[in-house]
Amino acid sequence: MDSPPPRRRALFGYEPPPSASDGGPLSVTELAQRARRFLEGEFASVAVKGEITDVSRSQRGHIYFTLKDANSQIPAVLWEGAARSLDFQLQNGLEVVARGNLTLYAPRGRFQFICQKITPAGEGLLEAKFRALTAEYEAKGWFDESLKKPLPFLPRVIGIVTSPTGAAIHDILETLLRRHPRASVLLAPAKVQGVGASEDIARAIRLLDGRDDVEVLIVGRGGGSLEDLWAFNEPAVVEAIRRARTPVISAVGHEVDVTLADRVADVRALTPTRAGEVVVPELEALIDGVRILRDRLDREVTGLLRNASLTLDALGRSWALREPRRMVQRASERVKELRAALTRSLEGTHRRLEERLRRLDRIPSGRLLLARLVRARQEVAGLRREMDGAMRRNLEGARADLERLGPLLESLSPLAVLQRGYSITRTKDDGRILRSSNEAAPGDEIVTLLADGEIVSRVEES
Amino acid sequence: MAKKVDLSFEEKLKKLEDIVESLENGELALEKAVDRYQKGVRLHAELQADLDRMEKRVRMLTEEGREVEFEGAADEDDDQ
Amino acid sequence: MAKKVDLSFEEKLKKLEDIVESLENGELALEKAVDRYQKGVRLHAELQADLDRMEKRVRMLTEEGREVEFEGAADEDDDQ
Amino acid sequence: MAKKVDLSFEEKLKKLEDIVESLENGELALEKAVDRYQKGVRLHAELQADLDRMEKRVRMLTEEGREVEFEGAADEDDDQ
Amino acid sequence: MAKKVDLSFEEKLKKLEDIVESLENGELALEKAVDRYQKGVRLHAELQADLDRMEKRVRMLTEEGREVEFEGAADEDDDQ
Amino acid sequence: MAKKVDLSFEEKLKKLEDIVESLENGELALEKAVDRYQKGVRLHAELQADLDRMEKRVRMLTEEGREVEFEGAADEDDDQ
Amino acid sequence: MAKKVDLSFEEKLKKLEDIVESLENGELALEKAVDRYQKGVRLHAELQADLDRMEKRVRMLTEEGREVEFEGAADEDDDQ
Repeated sequence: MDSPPPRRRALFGYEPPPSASDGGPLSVTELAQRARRFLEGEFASVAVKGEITDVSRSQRGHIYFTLKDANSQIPAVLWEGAARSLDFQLQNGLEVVARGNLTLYAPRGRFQFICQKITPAGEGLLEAKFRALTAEYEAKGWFDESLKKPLPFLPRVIGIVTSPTGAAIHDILETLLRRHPRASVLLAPAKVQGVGASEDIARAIRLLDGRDDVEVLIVGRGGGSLEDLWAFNEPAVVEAIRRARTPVISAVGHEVDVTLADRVADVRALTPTRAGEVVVPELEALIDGVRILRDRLDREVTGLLRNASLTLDALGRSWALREPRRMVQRASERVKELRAALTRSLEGTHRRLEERLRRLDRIPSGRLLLARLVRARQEVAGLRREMDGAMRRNLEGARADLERLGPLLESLSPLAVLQRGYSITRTKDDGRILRSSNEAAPGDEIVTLLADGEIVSRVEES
Repeated sequence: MAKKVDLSFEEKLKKLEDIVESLENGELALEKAVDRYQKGVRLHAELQADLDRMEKRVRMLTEEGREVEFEGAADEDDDQ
Repeated sequence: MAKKVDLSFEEKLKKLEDIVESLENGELALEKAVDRYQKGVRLHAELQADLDRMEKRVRMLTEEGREVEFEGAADEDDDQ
Repeated sequence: MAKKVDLSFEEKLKKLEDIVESLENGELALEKAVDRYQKGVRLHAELQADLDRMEKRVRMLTEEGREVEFEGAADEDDDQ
Repeated sequence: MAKKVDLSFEEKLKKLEDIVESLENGELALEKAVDRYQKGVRLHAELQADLDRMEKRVRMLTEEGREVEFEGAADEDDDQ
Repeated sequence: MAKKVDLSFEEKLKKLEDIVESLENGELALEKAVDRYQKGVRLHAELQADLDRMEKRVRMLTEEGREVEFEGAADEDDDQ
Repeated sequence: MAKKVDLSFEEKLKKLEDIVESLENGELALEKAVDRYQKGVRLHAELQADLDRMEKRVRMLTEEGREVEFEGAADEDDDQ
């Protein structure tokens, strides 16, 4: 806020306060009374210009507030009586000219400005009315953000309420159609200035709002003075905007101009040109966007299907599914091997046993045993031969002995002489050899040995 | 207000974007993805149709409530 | 063959993958392997059919969309 | 011959292998060996029958699988 | 001859081998040797008969096995 | 003559050998020698008879064995 | 005369030899010599008879054995 440099002198003065009596120290009360008297005497009736702040209303209806400028502030009060006759609302930030007197409120040691009369500073009736209306609609909550309707993304028909001949319609259309060459616009012409303008604007708003095809409204005009723009502060317009079902874009004046229409509208465009920008998306970008979305869509679904197809193909190509016989074949080969091994192994066992048995085939031939029998037989026969021989030799030895002794005996026979005619006579009873005739008596039997035998005789005489 | 039983262009666009995004996330089951795709195609067609259906018209309501071509902006069109 | 209608493509695919993996591991008993194989072949056929159906559907939808596009946005066609 | 219906192919195969091994060890008494051999021959016949049955089944399934494949992915056929 | 039904082939074979060995050692009394020989002959005959019987059995089993094989895997037959 | 049935072939042979030896020694009284001889002759006869008996038995068994052999292992016969 | 029946052949032979020796000495009285001689002749005759008897017996026994031999081992005879 570009307020002028503070005029301190005007507010406080630089005159030093009257000095206390030169005697002893004053009591606080004494000092306060003396200060009050001084203030009330010095500032019995002054006008002060400042900004209102810290407004509060007591139960009795007094209004307490603070007057301030950039550097200083003074507490002030407007008694209930004066407050009742106020034709505008005291609200914070309001620049006012207050007329009244200054006093000291001893219990607090604070001085206070007692307002007798207060008027808005430097503004006319319109400003005050604007403030009053602003306050009123604010109190009603019509400006609340929560009430703001969103703008349609792509309105079928854009309703415009403005003067068909003003700069605004030109600016709006230019921007709008540049962005969206196929936009559909319905202009409801209205007086935007002067007597009956607000009603005209309100009527046009209601007219467009009543149509099904209009999806957004632009209400506005070009810049101007407060008076020029005043129709947009009128309750008729504010209420028409507020009550419209269709979202409303306000585009009134220039950036610095704020009307109630701006505040109540769903979207405030700083200028009519801006309104042309916010009301529609760029058609080309839109088409591109839609096409890109479609492309992405196609690409994605194609990709998904291709991936699925590839996965499925890969699975289909896996040997597990493609050559299932392999799993059976492996088993089949194993079974065949086992079959061969089975036969082989048993044949092996059989052959081994057969060989073992064949080695034992000597048994049935009995050769061994027969040979042994032959040997035994030979042995037996040999023994027999030996035995026979030995026996024969025994007998032969005996015979040889006998045959040797026979002739020997014979040769030694004392009877050999008998061959030559000698004989030997012996007694028969005792065999005694008779050497003398008297050895035998008649009657004795005698045996005469001759060469070839014996003769037995009886002795006749001797 | 029941006039927009069919979704607005913006809603359809948003839906299409959601569909594309969900497809791009790659977390959808294939059948669901195809369903979505179908929905997407339909939405795309509608959006396309919506855009196609649009036609530049600048009109003005007369005091009698008639619609007349608004000449005031006709010349602006040529510049574009 | 249509017994598991409620299984999604992905679930079936997962099943098929599991089957193929188990078959390739070669650790299954032969009879079980043959059973699995049968299941696998059936699943593969089902999946193929599913995929074909979906592909056909997508193809039709793709055509559909493009036609609409041709109709309405003939000039856009060159960029594509 | 169908007495051990509940044995799996592998179990039978294992049995047959054990039989062959025990026969190859040559430590079995001949009579036992012949009994084993008989058992082995029976097992072998069973295994063969099992294999044939499974092979037939697999062949049928393979045909089935191929048909489905050809049907659905006729254009893929050239790569294969 | 069927007195020692409970002896296995191998046991009989062992016995026979012992007999042969003892006969070959020549340390047996002749009569004992003849007795042994008789025993040996009988054992040999039994063994031979056992072996023949078993061979016949194995041959039958083998035939049986082959038939099964021929039946089920007719195309495999060339490799055999 | 049947008094020493319990003597084995070998014992009898030994006796015979003893007899032969004692006869060859020539130390026996002749009559004793003759007695021994007689004994020897008897032993010889017995041994002879034993041998005959055993041989006959072996030969019979051999025939028997051959027959069994011919029956069961006819082809083995050539090696013998 | 039969008093010395219990004398063995050898004893008798000894006696005969003694007789011969005593006769050779020539110192014997005739009677004694004749007696001896006579005794010698008798002994000789006895011995002769004994020997004949024994020889006959042996011959008989030998024959006996041979016959047995011929009977039982007729074929073995050729090898001998």
